[in-house]
Amino acid sequence: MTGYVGGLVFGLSGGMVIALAALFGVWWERKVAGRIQMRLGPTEIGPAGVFQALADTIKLLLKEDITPRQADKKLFRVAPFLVFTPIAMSLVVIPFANGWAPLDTSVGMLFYLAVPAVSVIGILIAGFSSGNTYATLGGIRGAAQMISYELPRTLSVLAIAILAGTLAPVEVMARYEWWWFPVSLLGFIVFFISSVAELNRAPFNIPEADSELVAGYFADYSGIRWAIFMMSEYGGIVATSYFGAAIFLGGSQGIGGVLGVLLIFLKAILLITVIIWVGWTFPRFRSDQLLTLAWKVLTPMALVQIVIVGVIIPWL
Amino acid sequence: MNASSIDRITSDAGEVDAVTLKITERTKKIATDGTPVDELVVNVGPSHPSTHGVCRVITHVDGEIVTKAEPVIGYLHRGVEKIAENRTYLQVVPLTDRLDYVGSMYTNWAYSRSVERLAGIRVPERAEYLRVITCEMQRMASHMMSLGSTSGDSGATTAFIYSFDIRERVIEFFEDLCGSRLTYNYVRPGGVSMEVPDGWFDDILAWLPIARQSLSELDRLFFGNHIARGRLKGIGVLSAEDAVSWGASGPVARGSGVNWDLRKHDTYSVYPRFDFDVPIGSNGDAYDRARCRLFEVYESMRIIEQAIEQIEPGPIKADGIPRLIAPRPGDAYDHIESARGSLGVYLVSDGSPRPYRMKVRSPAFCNLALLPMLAEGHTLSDLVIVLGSLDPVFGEVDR
Amino acid sequence: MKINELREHLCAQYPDLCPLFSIEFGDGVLLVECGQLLGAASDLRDLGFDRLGMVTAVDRGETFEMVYRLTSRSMSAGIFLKCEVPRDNPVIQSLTSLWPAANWHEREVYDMFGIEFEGHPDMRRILLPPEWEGYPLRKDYEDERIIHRPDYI
Amino acid sequence: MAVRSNDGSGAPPNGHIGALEHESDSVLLHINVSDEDRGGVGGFVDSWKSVFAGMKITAVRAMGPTKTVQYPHEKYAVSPRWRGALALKGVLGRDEIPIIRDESPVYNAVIRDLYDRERLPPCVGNCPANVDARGQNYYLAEGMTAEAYELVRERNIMPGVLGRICHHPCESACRRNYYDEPMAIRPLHRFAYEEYADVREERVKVFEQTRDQQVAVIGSGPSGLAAAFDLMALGYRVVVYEKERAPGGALFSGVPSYRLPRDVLSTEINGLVDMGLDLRVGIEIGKDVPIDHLLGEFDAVLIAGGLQTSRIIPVPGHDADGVRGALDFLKDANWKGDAGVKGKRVLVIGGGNVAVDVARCALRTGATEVRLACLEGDDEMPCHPWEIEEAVDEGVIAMCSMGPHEVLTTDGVVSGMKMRECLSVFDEMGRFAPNYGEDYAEVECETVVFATGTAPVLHDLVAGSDLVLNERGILPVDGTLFTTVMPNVFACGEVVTGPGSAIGSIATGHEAATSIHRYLSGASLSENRTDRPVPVYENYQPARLDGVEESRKRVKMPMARPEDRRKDFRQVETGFTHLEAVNEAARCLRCQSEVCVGCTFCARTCPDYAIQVQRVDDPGQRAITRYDLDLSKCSFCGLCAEQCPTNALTHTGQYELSFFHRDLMVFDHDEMLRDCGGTRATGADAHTQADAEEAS
Amino acid sequence: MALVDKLGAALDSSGGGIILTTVDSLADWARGKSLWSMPMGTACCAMELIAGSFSKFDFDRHGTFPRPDPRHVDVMIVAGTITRKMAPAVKRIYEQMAEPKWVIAMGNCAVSGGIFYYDSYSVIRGVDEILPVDVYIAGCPPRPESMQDAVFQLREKIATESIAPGKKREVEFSLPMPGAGVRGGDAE
Repeated sequence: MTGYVGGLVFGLSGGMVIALAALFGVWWERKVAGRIQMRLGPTEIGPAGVFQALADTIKLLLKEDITPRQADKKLFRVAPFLVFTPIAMSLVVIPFANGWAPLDTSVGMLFYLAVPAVSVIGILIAGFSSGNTYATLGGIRGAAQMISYELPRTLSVLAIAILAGTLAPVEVMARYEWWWFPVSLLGFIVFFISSVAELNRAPFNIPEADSELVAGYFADYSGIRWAIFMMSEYGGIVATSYFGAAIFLGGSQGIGGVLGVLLIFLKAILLITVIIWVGWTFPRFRSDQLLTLAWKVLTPMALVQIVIVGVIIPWL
Repeated sequence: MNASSIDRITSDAGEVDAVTLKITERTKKIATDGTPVDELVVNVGPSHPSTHGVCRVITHVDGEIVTKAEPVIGYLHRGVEKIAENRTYLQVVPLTDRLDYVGSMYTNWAYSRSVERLAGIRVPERAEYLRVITCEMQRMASHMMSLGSTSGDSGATTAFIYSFDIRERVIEFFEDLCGSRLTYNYVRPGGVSMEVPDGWFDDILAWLPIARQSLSELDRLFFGNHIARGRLKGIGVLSAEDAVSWGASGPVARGSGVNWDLRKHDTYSVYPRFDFDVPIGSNGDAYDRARCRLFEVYESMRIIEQAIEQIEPGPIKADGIPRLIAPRPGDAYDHIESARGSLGVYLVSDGSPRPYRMKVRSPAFCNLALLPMLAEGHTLSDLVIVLGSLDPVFGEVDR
Repeated sequence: MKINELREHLCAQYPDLCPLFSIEFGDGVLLVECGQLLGAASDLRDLGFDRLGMVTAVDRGETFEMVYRLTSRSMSAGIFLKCEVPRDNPVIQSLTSLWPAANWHEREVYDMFGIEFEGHPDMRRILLPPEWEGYPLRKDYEDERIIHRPDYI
Repeated sequence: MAVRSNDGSGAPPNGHIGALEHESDSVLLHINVSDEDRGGVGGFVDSWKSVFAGMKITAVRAMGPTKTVQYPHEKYAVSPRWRGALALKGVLGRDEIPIIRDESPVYNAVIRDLYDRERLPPCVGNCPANVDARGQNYYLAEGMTAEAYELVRERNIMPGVLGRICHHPCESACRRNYYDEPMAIRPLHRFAYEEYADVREERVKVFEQTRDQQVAVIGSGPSGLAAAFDLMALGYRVVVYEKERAPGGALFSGVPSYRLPRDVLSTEINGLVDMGLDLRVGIEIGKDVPIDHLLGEFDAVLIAGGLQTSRIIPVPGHDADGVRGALDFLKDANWKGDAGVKGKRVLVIGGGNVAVDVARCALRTGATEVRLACLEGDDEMPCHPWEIEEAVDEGVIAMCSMGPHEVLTTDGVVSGMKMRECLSVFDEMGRFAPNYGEDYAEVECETVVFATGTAPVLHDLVAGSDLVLNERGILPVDGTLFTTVMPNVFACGEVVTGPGSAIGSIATGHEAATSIHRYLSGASLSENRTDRPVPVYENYQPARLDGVEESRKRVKMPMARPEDRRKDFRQVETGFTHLEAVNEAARCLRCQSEVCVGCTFCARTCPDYAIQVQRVDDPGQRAITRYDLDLSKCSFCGLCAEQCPTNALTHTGQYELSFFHRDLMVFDHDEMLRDCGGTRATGADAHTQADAEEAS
Repeated sequence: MALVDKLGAALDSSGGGIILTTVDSLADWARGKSLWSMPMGTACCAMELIAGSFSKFDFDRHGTFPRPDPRHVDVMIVAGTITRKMAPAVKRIYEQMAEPKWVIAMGNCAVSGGIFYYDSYSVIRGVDEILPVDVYIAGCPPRPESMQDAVFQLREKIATESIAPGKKREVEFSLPMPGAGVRGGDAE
């Protein structure tokens, strides 16, 4: 029984964290994108429009929740949660502070890489159950994309795992040394790109593809269900950035307390900003370009990274 | 990846009358030889972010590959040609503004040239220079719109905004000149409507170097980008022969290597006095078309600089144009090189102060007819690129 | 190219077309019988008029005047090809076999004037919805949805 | 071959030149835009470079300034030409309209000022003498007939005369032209004169002589009398010398009495005499009195002698018996009532108004057949079209495009005329250079009258003074100051201008009076002297009249029937009744600047038909009852504001035009008059929010 | 019926006046400040609509940004001429939008047919023939600022709405007349 209560509490607090992260992420994205585009972004609500995303969320909560007539109704309703839950779950292994993660497991990295990948099922279901050609195409594209990028992403993390000799992110942070960064740079780039692709962020947003598929797999979702999709996207960004900051950038670098929390937070913000920056700079890939990149560029790069690490390790 | 593996998604390829954002019908269709037809019909438009207005493209896709793309136009058919028969010659000018709404000056000019030919009006030289200057600035604005939407279609919203930034400045100049941002009503039969404000030319000359700089920045940001090149190159290849026989004109034809620019080859107004080049592509793909537009913007800047240098004070309107122009009976056609190609206006007069018939030869209409041919065999993502590279403006296509 | 040179060129190549040629508002006009249209167009294309710029019609009461605008890149010139189609039997040959560009133009003329084109691959309305009745650019077109402009005297 | 770089660095791209050769022979320059071999971005390293280059560009822009205008707090200053919502500056009410009235020496300045500020009604502007026709119409419509007469008399010294013979440029400029038909300004002059007869006695006002200088005026034609009137009004003593037995100059001897009854002329001149004019008839300066005498007696002398003789074209036989000049012919007809053409066939050479007058006089004096031959085609004859129309109605046969070739004579007496076809009158430069064809025609006639030009006769007049004539017998006169080589001698009228209109002569008289006044009061002649503005009012295309209600049309001037009027010299037009005149006067739009007068130009020009204007024209009720702008249809094209003749309708800079209901978008009369002064967006109240953010 | 409508109806019927008012004001605040737009741009006005969300005018400052998907948006901005052929599509897209939804008719073509009102056989004379329009903007085309002004006006209208079906909030409110001055929005 306590397990259930604990799970519930944990789930709710995880949801709150994701919601907050999403609110912040949305606002930050709109401000950064605004500056890139020589405009201001939201200014009206709160200082520098910081509560704009809050108003958006409240509005979305109060909006009509449409289930299209042609949709497969049960699947349609459940799909957002199938996307959201794995992303939320992945947060548990993120080391938010030095030496602390909500779930400090020895296979944290594996957990992080494996669990969010499940959300591809949700995307596929969302696209497929909408009964809409755009959504269907978006779902198919999303599935293809996420499966392709799973491999380079996993391989890229492997380098750090080899260097650190552990799969627990908390441990990696503790053992991090500065020269890991140049050694694992190639892996970091692969990780970064394939994570952006996993998150369906621009320039890999071909499942959503505003200009082609209107909104892709969530084209038919409205109100709160769509908000959940957006929340999982921004939750994913936060998770990825934290994870990347912890693994490749050393996280809190062994500094405890508030300073450590702040350090990893700043690194994560940096990564979020870069994700947004990249997203608003480049055109979108076409699906064949996307797969070419995954298989012909990123996978070999990740393998080279493993070789590099494998060569270096005996010299340590 | 391939939708053909999912036999549930088959669709009726026939007439889809309900114009919708999405197709909801999914019926399994059996071809005549008994095999299931694994085609998905994606209905793009008439309201779609990448159709540049209201165009509907009924797209048959096999997986991601477009097997047939059929444009359905007429969603903005406003009957301008019929309305013009009920307006006086002067009253038609505001109507022409609203045809090519990305480049109102062109339709103004083409129409005015036809009226002038019909009524035998000689335009003063200063007015011709002002027409050239405004129309070349309009070409900049129009091409910036086209380049921007090409990048927007391929997902680079920021490049869109940078190009729109240049366009916005041009529009500010037009606002200072004639008091409107889009529908200028500036070029009139017999001349232009207003003298330029003080310091207008100086402001333009001061701005052009800045524009060159931001244009080259845009060039590096978008056309220099690896992804963008991949998106544009080899997409929608149009051969020179097809371009001619399909009546393509403007950057669409020039991108295919057809060296045909009315400003040079069937020259009009004061264009022979300027030194400028015609950018020509060689591959005929979306990339070459877009590059032609980019280079034409540079050429337009050169023309503007030369024109401002050469322009002299004088009248801006021909003398003795009556309030109601009533040309003698007959018909006349005149054309100019608009941003989209050769834009002509055919006017028939019966001697009354209202045109008996007005027909606008719209370059975008002819260019858009190429879409089924160009889009076939490419992916759905490329469809919007091809459509964007044809640069249709539906006010002009549908009239 | 000057219009007179064009006339000489035309007369030298195709003497039978020569008497049909006239000059109006500085443009060459070739007025042919509807039966000759395809032949004349084909001759003109061989002469160098390689682009079909525009196809349209004018309602002249008893007849429809078909107007084809051909342009030549090599000569930098344009020419009108005109013929009269009877109003009671508005059928004319299609030029799609010579220029694929004629496809949409002829569909538009069909849409607006109800002139049918023989040999056109896809004779449907193009601008108006398929269920539309009447041909709006005919002078006698009436539609109760039109509000006519007030007539200021 | 100029190839420019696409990256702005000035270095040429490695593009191929002329990828696809053009068929034409001409070598045309073009740039190849394909850059396959530009240094492969296809390569692995290059593609990464391109990625980082792009990121650098966006990063630099992100660090740079924003371009946003924060709308409600700071407003982008729209162009002063911005075409926002329309507004009216004023609407014509029933208030008194501004009467253009000032004493002569400053009158031009008044007109000039009004003209510069675009406040001059077109009728006033187009009149050479700037007669305030608008004021006349206003007074007449309001029932103040005497005031109307006196207002007109100030500039047009003989309203009764000019009300009959003027060629009325005012009417061709009238804005009613576009609406239906122009105002009948000239008949209303005449009406005012006729009504004034009742009150003439009691309203007569003698000009007091307030200055001791004296001015002599030679000639009592319209220009001389106009100058005399002005000078009297200024307080000078004026003596007018006339060589004929009756005053009036060309008005008497040159204008047939069917157009101008002699009693009208005498009444008007007597009116001037009553006001203090010293008129001495039968004295010919130069013969009876030498000009030196005048120069000694008077402080200034004004020569307003007019044109005395006709030119006869020296074709073979021009000296035969039966060849006459137009002026002699008219003089005979007017003085004697018989021109000696009874029972004869008459050929009139010339296409001007004088020629038509001669032809119509010849009919009335008993000619059996009258032909009028002129060089010009029938649509370009120099006479006024209504003149030739009336003449043709009466039976004159017009022969256009015919030039005189030879006078055929039998024993020294005219027996006919050989005419030659004329192809064109003017050459390409617009000079008179008739181009004759090869066709000849012979016309049988007994009398040939040349109405081909007139000339002054001044030799006797100037004899003994310092004045010299040029070789053509013309006195050199400054065209704007009307001065001669002698400082105290001035000239005006047709002596200066050559053949012209009566109202044009009157205008020169006013100008000459101004010069004389300045001279006599010791002021500079040219200082602060404004040129006479010549407003170019386009001739409005006449409106179609088929649907116009009868009440809106111009009141038709009743006319005698053609078959009756050719018989005698009674006047052709018979004049307005009181009711007709008041109705006609009320039709006047009362054009004023920056005040909507309801001319409906805007409604006619509007391509959207968004403007509805209604107006009441009834006497005493003249007002605009409706001015509706349907803002939901307006296309903001600016044509209406451009066309507005009074500049009352303008675009404001207002662009915040959101409404909750479509009915609110119809702006009525009051809404159109709203004050829009403050709504144009200006940058004045801008906050520097963007800058503040920049700093942060 | 959306959940929120049920909530509103329940609160209204159970007399939860104060709670309803509070929820209403929250809802109206959120809805007014977050008006995502469906850019139904068909003609010239679409250009100004595009310009409006770009650097110089930046609708995003007011929380208004365009999304092409009707399911995600709150206000449809009809910018441009609507023809008889286009009308069913516009109507359909409007129906695809989730409640609550509003319509702004931008430009005179969408308001009344504008320059195409007379003599055109194919133009719908005002989008209010097929959709309930909340705010009309005059202009041909209106400036992007007019568009922002319309959004402020729409906020005032939204402020009168209640989440309880068929109920209006009582707020101090009058129909604004054109040019009434600065409305809406706080600056950064």
